[in-house]
Amino acid sequence: MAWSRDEIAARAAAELRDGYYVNLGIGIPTLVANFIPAGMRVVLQSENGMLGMGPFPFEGEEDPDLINAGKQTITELPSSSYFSSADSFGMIRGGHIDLSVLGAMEVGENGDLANWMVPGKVVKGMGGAMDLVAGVKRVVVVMEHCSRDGSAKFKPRCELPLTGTNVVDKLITDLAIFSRADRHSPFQLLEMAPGVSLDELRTRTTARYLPP
Amino acid sequence: MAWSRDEIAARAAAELRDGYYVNLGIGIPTLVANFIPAGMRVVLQSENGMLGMGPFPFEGEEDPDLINAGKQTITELPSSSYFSSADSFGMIRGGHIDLSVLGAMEVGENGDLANWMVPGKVVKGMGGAMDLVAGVKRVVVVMEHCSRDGSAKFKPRCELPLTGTNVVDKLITDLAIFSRADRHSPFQLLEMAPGVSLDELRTRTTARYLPP
Amino acid sequence: MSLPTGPKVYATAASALAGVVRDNITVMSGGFGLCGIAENLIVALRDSGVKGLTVVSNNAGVDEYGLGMLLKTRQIRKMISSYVGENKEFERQYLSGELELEFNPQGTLAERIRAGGAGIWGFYTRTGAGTLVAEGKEQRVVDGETWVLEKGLVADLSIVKAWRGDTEGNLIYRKTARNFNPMMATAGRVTVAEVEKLVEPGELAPDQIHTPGIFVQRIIQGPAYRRQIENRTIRKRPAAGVS
Amino acid sequence: MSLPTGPKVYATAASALAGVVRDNITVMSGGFGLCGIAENLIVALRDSGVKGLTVVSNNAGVDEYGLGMLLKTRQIRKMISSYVGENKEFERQYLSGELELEFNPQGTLAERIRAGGAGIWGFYTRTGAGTLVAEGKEQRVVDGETWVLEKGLVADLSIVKAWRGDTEGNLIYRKTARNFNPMMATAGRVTVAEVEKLVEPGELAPDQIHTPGIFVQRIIQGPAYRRQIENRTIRKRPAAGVS
Repeated sequence: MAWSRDEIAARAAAELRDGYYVNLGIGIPTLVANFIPAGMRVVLQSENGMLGMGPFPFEGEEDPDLINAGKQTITELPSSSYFSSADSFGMIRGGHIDLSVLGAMEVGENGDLANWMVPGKVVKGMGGAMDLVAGVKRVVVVMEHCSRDGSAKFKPRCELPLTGTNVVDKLITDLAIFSRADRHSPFQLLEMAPGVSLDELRTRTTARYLPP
Repeated sequence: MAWSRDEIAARAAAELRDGYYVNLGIGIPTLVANFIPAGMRVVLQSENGMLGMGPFPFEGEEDPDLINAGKQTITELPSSSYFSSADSFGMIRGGHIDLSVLGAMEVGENGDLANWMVPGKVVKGMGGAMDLVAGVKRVVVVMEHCSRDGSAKFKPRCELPLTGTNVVDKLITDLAIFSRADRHSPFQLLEMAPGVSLDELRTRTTARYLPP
Repeated sequence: MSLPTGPKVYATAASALAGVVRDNITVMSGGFGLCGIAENLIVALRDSGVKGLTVVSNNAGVDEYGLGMLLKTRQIRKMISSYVGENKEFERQYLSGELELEFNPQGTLAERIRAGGAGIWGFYTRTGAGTLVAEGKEQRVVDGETWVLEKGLVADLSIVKAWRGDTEGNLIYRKTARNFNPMMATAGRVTVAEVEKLVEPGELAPDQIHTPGIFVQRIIQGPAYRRQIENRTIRKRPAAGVS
Repeated sequence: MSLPTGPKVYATAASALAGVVRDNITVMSGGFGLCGIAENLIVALRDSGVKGLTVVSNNAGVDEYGLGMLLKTRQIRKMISSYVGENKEFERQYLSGELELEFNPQGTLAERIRAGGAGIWGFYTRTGAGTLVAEGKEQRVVDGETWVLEKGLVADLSIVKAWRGDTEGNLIYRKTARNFNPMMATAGRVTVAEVEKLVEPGELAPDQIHTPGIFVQRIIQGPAYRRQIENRTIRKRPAAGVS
């Protein structure tokens, strides 16, 4: 039985450490905020220019001047600070963010990531994804294990245009978790969703990875 | 009769225009602030990180957190703003300052400027002078016409290490004023101090310049 | 109640753009999504009838609001952006070849604008190395790390929006409406700012000013602000009860 | 009255430096002249007995105060500065070859530090083109203009001084004491801040924070501040009279 979006997010949340500064992408990554362990100090960065993102506002308390990188209304915390997008990406590119959780279209077994463009389809732009993978200390990707037609998304090499080369440290899908010790090492299978067999995983994955 | 320091400063002040943002160097350039015409809006920048420098404080009102680039205590105005030195030099390098008035050791007839280093003597550093001449729209130099031993300081080429190449737009000494139409043109004599003859000026100047 | 006055203060958005707006110029437009956009100046830009604009803006507005209004009237020839997903008319014009598009990673775009305003010709960033973004650009490898050369950007006109401004052009932004506005203010040959409230010098604390007045040549108090929300997201209030 | 506490808060300057200070590291030290220097951390650095430091600081303090104290004890091997005119001991050590010195134009120094903190490997500036400063550096000519390649700077430790700080490390500087502190805070692998007053989160307005807490790993409230004036300059009060 594949993990749900929430279960994937909860597994990504296991990457969090006390005192971390974290950037969460749009989609499943945003859900990770719901699984920050109680009592753990984690500061969420929004790349448009904010540290210390609070939860979504109560109805009637939305502030048009206070949005996250997904353009959603959010709230501030006592410790929040605002800054320009240039300063924000200085923070990101300069290696000051501990962890980024991002979605993906494809992940290569070499750690390459593709998540912004499908040739022939309308291109919306990369936003801040290329800066995040280039600058953040640790990059965790969350995605569905296969595309809708059943083809593998964790593959020997990405076929879609890249977002970054050799940038993924951990991959969490609805079927399994893969990780690597550092960016010179291959991925290793860490864990599988309940009911997923090693054989099934192999048939749904074209990337090579080490056994658990 | 040579112009006094105040007279030199007053002549440099004739460069000011309503609405100008201006950076004044240490020494005679600082005196230019005393000759801003009444009613003219001129904003003084201090490269350590301030726009809108006010006058020196009254005794007992000095603030150690409020100094100019010469480390002198100053005051703020209602329109003042503070910023980092990186932002300050972004302002300077980015061409946002209209006028810089600087001292010099030597000026070349090609507009080169030397004002920071004498080989064999103790070098104190260039501070912000190289950034100012590289970035400010118009650079006016004020200096004594000759060095103490009587040798010319406005000369064919600077012999001292340069602060910038082809950066001087106008030169005001205690003996004369030289200006040029643009940075492709030669300097032209504009005005002489009372009692200074064309012949005397020639003997005290090795640079070539156009007659008035 | 009369507004503060001064040489930089203009009565209307139209008058603040007069003499600056010409066909085929490059315009930087502040804001992220619909947050912190110069809404009155965008309307005035549309109403000026100017054509052939190159617009530098992180996003392209939505169909009926923000830069989307200028797309609808086909006044934009080229966009330099990082993400334009919110706009159907944009998609149509782009696919039909009417609109030129240059994508920059968001941080690269922000830094290119800052560099342009700060007299930096170009800079080396890791962002985009090994991707389409780096194609045709100079790259250098230092200690095994690849760096891409990106160039500073300037504009003929920057339009920015702030929360408060004084007659000297000093600006203070509010919350995440700051975004691209401060850098764009530095990178416009002429920068026109609109503010929700225009005040006299001295009403803004010198330590709190985000954009010093030197960067702002013209300023208006916007007559009204829609401050439209693009993606209203809320959470449930906890059930009322005896606490 | 007890101080606010938190994981980043240290009781003393000495404890805040413990485990970070080692011989031969590079230290960035905020301030311009004696304005906005981390006076308590400099004393603690001296008292730590560390040797062979490379110090990045716009100036070198005066003989008895600021970085001058570390020069006197010969704990500094090399200075990267823009102007060091105020210090006799500096002069002596430099002339005798005990002290290494690298001059950077002030704006280039400020920008190199910002670049280091912002993940920019290098940048092109006009500053110093055609001068000694450009010798041995890559240069490129674009449309007749010469640009010099300058590289980003980072440090093992940055010590900065702010007016207010909260336990999260958010900092607000006061007036021209801001100077080099904000960039240096971003460019230290470890940044230690000292503040005149340490407060709880929420006491500093989020729009007014100059250095977001992410850049500050350790923070202390300085026990006392001399805030020495280097060049006291005053003007005469107008004569008292009936106004």
